[in-house]
Amino acid sequence: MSFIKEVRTLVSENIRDYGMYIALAVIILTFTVMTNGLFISSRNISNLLDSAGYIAVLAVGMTLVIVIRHIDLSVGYAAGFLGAVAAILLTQAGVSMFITIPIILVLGVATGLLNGVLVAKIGIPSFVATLAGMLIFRGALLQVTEKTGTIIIRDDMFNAIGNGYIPSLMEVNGLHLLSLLVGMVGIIFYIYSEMNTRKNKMKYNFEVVSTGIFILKLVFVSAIIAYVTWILAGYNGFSWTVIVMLAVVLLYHFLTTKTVLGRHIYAVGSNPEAAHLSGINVKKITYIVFGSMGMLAALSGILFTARLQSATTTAGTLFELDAIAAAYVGGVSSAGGVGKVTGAIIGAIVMASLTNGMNLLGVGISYQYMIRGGVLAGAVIFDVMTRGRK
Amino acid sequence: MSFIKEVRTLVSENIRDYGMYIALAVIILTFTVMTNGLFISSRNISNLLDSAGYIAVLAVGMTLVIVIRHIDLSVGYAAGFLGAVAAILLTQAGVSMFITIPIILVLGVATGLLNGVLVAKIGIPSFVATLAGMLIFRGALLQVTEKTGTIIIRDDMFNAIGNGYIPSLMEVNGLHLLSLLVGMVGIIFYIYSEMNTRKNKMKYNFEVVSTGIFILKLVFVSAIIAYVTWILAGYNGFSWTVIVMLAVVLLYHFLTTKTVLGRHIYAVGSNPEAAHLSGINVKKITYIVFGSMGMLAALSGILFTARLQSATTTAGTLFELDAIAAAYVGGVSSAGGVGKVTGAIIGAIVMASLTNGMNLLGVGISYQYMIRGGVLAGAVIFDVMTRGRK
Amino acid sequence: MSQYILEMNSISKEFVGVKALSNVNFQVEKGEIHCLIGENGAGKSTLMKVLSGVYPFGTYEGDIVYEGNVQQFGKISDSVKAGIAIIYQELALFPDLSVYENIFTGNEMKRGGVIDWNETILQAKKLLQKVKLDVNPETLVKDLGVGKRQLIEIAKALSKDVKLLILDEPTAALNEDDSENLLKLLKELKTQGITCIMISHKLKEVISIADKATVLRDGQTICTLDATKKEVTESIIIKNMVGREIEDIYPKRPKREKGERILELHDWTAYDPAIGRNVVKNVNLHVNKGEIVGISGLMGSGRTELALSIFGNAKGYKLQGDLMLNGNLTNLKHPNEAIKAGIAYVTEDRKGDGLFLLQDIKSNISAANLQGISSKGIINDNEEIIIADKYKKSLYIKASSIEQEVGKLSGGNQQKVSLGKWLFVGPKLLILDEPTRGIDVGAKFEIYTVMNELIEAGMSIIMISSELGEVLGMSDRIYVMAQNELKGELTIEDASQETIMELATQ
Amino acid sequence: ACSQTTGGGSGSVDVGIVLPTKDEPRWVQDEQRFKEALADSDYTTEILFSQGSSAKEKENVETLLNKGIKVLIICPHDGDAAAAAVEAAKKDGVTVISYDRLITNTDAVDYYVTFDSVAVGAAQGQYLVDNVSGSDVPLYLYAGAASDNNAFLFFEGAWNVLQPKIADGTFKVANSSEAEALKDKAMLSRDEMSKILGQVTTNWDPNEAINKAQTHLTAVGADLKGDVAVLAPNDGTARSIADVFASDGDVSSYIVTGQDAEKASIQYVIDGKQSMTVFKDVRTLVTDAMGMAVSILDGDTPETTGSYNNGSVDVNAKQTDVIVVNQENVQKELIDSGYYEASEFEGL
Ligand SMILES: Nc1ncnc2c1ncn2[C@@H]1O[C@H](COP(=O)(O)OP(=O)(O)OP(=O)(O)O)[C@@H](O)[C@H]1O
Ligand SMILES: Nc1ncnc2c1ncn2[C@@H]1O[C@H](COP(=O)(O)OP(=O)(O)OP(=O)(O)O)[C@@H](O)[C@H]1O
Ligand SMILES: [Mg+2]
Ligand SMILES: [Mg+2]
Repeated sequence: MSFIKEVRTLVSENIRDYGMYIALAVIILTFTVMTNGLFISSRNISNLLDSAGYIAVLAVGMTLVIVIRHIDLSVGYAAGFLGAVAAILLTQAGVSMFITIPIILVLGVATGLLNGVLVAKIGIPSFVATLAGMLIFRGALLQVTEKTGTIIIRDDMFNAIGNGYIPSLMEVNGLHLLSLLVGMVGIIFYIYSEMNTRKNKMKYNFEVVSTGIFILKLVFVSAIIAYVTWILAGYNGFSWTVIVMLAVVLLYHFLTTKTVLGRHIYAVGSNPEAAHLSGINVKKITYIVFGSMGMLAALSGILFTARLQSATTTAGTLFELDAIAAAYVGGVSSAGGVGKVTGAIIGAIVMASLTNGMNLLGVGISYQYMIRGGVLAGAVIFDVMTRGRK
Repeated sequence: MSFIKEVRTLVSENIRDYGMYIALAVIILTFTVMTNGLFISSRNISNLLDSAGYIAVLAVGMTLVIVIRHIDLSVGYAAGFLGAVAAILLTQAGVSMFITIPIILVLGVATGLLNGVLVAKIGIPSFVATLAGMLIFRGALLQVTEKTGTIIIRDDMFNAIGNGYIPSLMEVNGLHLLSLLVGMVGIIFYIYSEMNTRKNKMKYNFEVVSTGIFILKLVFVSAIIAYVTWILAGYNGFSWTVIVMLAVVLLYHFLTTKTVLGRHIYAVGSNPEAAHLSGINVKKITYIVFGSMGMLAALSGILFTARLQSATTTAGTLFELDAIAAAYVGGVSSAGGVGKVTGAIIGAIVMASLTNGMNLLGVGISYQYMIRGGVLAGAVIFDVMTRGRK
Repeated sequence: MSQYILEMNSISKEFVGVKALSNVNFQVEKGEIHCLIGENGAGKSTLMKVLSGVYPFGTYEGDIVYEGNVQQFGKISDSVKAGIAIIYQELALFPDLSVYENIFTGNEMKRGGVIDWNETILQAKKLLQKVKLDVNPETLVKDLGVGKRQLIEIAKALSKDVKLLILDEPTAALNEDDSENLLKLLKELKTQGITCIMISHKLKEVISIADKATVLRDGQTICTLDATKKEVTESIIIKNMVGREIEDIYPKRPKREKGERILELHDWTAYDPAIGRNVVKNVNLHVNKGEIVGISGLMGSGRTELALSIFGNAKGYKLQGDLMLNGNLTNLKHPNEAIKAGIAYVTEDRKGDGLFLLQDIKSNISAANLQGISSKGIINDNEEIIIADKYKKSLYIKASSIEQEVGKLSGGNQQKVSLGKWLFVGPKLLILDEPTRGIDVGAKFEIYTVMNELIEAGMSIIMISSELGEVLGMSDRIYVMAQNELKGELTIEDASQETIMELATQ
Repeated sequence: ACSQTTGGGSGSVDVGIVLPTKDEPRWVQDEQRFKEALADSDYTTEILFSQGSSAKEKENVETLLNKGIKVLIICPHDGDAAAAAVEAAKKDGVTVISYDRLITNTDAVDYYVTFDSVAVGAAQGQYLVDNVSGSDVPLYLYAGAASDNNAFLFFEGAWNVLQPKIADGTFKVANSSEAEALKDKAMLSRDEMSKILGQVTTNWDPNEAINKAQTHLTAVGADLKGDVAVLAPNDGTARSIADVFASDGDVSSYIVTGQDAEKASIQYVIDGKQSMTVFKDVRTLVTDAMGMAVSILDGDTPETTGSYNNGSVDVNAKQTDVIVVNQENVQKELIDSGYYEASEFEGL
């Protein structure tokens, strides 16, 4: 009785945070029913996550940019351009991928910092500064691919980032062992860290949820991880793209929730004046956020290039709008200071699920655009409504 | 002596306002020299202005949207979609162009108002609301052109809006008489209105510039009008596109500088709180500005469709970014409250001149993108610097 | 017919959690100048906003009877049409527009929607002459100082066909001459039959100009004083305004030995490039360990700027003069350097630049000293909770939990969160800017108690305050500022309302 | 920066060339070949790109007209929408050569040199028909952008050949319910085609092609795998689709078409990852187009081999046959003919 009441309070208090998970669940359920379960098949889920990867990574960076009340329109072509540079390094210059990737990431940071300087130091509105950047990167992409057209990459290791899966080690009943292990480690890590947090809280004599609820939560989340792992293990196991995506989310989740830097970012977004008077270097934070965006654009470019096993002349077209849409669906607010990186990933997966599900159903392309527009508007309307602001 | 001093003071006081005109003059001069005068030939100038038309019209509306601190990303595909609807009405439904055009303009206002409601009433950030609109219009455009693909328009009168010229009446030394007359009327109107303003000011005992300066200004501006007229009259005379563009600028210039509505728009942009406290209905102004943007998007769609004599499936792609770039080059500020419609037109002409001049010079497309990006960034940096803000 | 142009009967107005007005009655006679006085947060501005339709009919209780009719203003333009013009405390001007446009925005000189600019400029000039402001009407408002902006607001009000003019602290930012001009202007308007309600904290002004004065306290009408009955005097006003014995509000603390000097300013001048003039001029002051130094003065006298210039030059002024911390010449270039040097600054505008309103109490408290709860850049959430809980208890913050959003707290509790944030930095010198503005009596008392505890613990405090009672009740020493300069220093023994006001209005 | 002009930035130009976009490698090839063909010509030319915009295309034509061209060689982005541009040229007395893609519904086109887009599609379809055996072979259809008229032309050509074989049960359409529903219809209306394209469009985007291919392979049962045939519209999407099909364990073999003979795809053909590509020997087309231009400039009448009706007039045309390149003839057609260098590929 009091248990049910506790659940109810918890849910009603956090409805807004869960809104997007619920939306995702609804979308998954709808498509699963409409496709007779095909949507939720191992293979489809695996493909879906892979196809969301390069946008999800951008959406994480974009969320932070929007949190500090800016926007970055240049990331699409920046990703395309940096991907092409990676391809050139790998093929024409014959640089190893272990050197290429760091170089590209550093280049990404540099381009991001340039945006940061234009915005924070010179004071150009980020919209225009990055619009100019978008044109420049587009020209640069055409420039570097002009001689060769599409650049094919034959480095299997590099291509695996976008197409490959972690080794299987051994198959157990058609399930990939290493992936199962990864999932298990994830669950153990999750349970351990939750228990640890709880133990610590109790040590401090803080209020914690009742044991029943706690176990319920552990079981629920573990079951989801286990289910996703099981699904993925049933196809080819975890893809490298999913691993990269998970790594980025975990890293950025940690950065934004546990570190001083993360707090400073949200403080700047929430109230730049107050942040300044609290001794936070607002310009520095702006540089860091744009720099991180640049790095993630580079990573997105790498993922995309590897996925196509080649650098194309139009790589990156409109990625920025997809990333922005994902970030907004994920609950970021342009009023600043609100938005989670986990939301960005969910937003990217929601948008990818829509595309994927509609493709499975054979929905015509014109309706696909309209439905995606509608979902984007709907998500933000829901967000604004539940936030209870005008 | 005091005359020269007066000129000098006037120039130094208004450097920011003239910056964009100077930039345009520099661009024109550079290209003229580099192309051995080809750039400034009658025909090229006529083509250049025609090619700027459909963006210039959007830029005017976008300037006002940015003035009230919003943005509209949906206008590109809205223009494309409405142009396609116009084509369908003209061809498949056989509606006369004199009925079609008003219908399309009204539809444009309706779509704009929808954006306005989402932004002002529901409170969605304009960036997302119109991003969703962009997706929806893109789908709608594909939808309506699905059956036919590109829709060819055979209505010569309609096509003349984008390709035709005002009748010549008679050629005088190879110059088109009616166009010369239009130019002359323009000059007379200009001189009359300036004299009138001056007379009025003197009647009110206001300070006016000295007679010398006044005459200098009259002569200078008249000469420019005369020169442009002469140039255009030497080819085919004024095109309908130029006439439409002039009409839009004159109308919006009048609206923004002379009417209550115009001042209220700037007041809302400058300080929405204060506007509210001054009894201005901020929501209503937002609706009006978005509604006008929608109408201009429709007009842009009409111009574009008439120019191509057909509605294509990709019409409108990226118009919004061109319009935004033109508005910013034209000196609008996203901090709100600052920006002139004349600036927007000049911005659109600057961007069109760049493309045209670089085409004449045979500059490669990749460099063209980069140079346009650079000019956009440069224009805004100049603006920010001269405004002396951080 | 009644002689009242305005009667406000039993007006009540509630904000979420705050009862700003309860059963206020307020009558104004035709053609008089009626002053509305009371402490910060007494509800003066709110009452006027109810009158002008900012808070439209239906959002308040009670009746507004204006010119004999019950009025139900649904929006601001309704009250304007009725001839009521109001000049708000936070100026409502358009910085990017010219003076003449500002004057006539919302009330354009027009013919069929088209503006007659010549007529506009002409009228603007006349109005500017009327308010004795000598500026070119084509100047942009952002290029003008606050004083001139105030006069433009008045010109704007006069541009309407005004019968009842309301001014909310119009002279707060004006210097002596400008204030006097303004008061003369009001008297002139009175002769033209314009009724005037003026809110002011400057008692001298009130005494010199008011025909009547109504005192508000804690959202209630206390009394209406009549000048013809010689009731409008300083002592009567203060008695009614404060309404309680000072000993009750200001907790005593034991006298302490004078400690060493921890802060000294010599010929300290700050030039603000954004507005193009000195905002602090030639200030010499010092603060000893373990004392509360009060800085008093009228609004706009430059006290906030002085604090900001000390606090790591937060607004980027051009500084001259020396700042010594513990006897060492120091140069602080950013608030974080000031924080490291042991200075903390609690801003006067807690919502605008003090707090992160969308974040919870604990993140706000830890915001300025995350280092204190983290190792190697990683935050220890549990420590944060401990700290936040500690300040919640020691500062008597009333909230359901430390996870409550700060934006949803009442003003007093917000102020305590703001204070907690800075106490957690562990400063040696705490600058409090208007620490009790808009805070109820109980909360005030709690804040004063905390201040005393801090002094006991060896901290020093600079308290900037416009409330004389607070300055007198809490300070060990008092500096008085006016027109961006220090006009004098008073020991607590020499200080009285009169001596302070004398210096402040110099 | 004036890399595309052989006549100097400002001097007058004799032949203007407008190509659709630099974003697709195909047109970069054309640019390259034009430059080579012009190296020893007396006439000056200039090449401009329209970047997928009919409006920019029109601006380009106007610019070239300003520069006094006498012959315009134009490959329209959109054959219908280009009418306005060439009509302007016609008014100036410029001879218009429609290059590769026909400009439709206008009388302002003088000549047409072409590989014939419909024929390209037909060659793709024919290759599939020739290389399958048995019946009920799963057929995966893909197409270009639903917003691109050329995508419809390619698809139309392929459908003309494939449809009878679908109807008679040789093929079974695996990934489009709309195509399945229309399988007995030989001539599709634009509307019907767009229903199919809406489902199988790649938007000319290799990434979209991957998404679609993966989805389709997920959606079908094992009965629609095994030995399959894939109609891929061009090389960029063909490679992506081939990669996806190659990675599916249930697909024992696949035949996939292509178009444009991009270097990257030639490598795929050599490696056996892509079955064929339709090689359009751009050199022939360029030579034909330039030959026509030169004879016009010289005052002669160019040779033509037939005519195409563009909906308004019959346009004299010279058609160049497309060459189907697969693993067997790749050496002969592309390397021996000197189109590409052998050193550009591995494993020949
Ligand atoms: N918009 C609002 N939301 C919530 N509370 C408000 C709001 N506006 C005012 N208050 C509260 O109402 C009370 C009265 O405020 P008001 O501004 O009327 O005071 P005042 O007498 O004008 O003070 P001051 O002298 O500082 O201007 C204060 O407690 C204030 O915090
Ligand atoms: N934005 C501005 N533009 C022009 N002058 C300004 C501006 N802000 C403040 N000032 C001027 O700076 C001086 C100091 O103002 P400030 O409000 O800091 O004083 P204060 O003593 O802290 O008053 P308060 O009681 O409001 O805290 C005043 O003379 C004011 O007119
Ligand atoms: Mg007030
Ligand atoms: Mg202050």
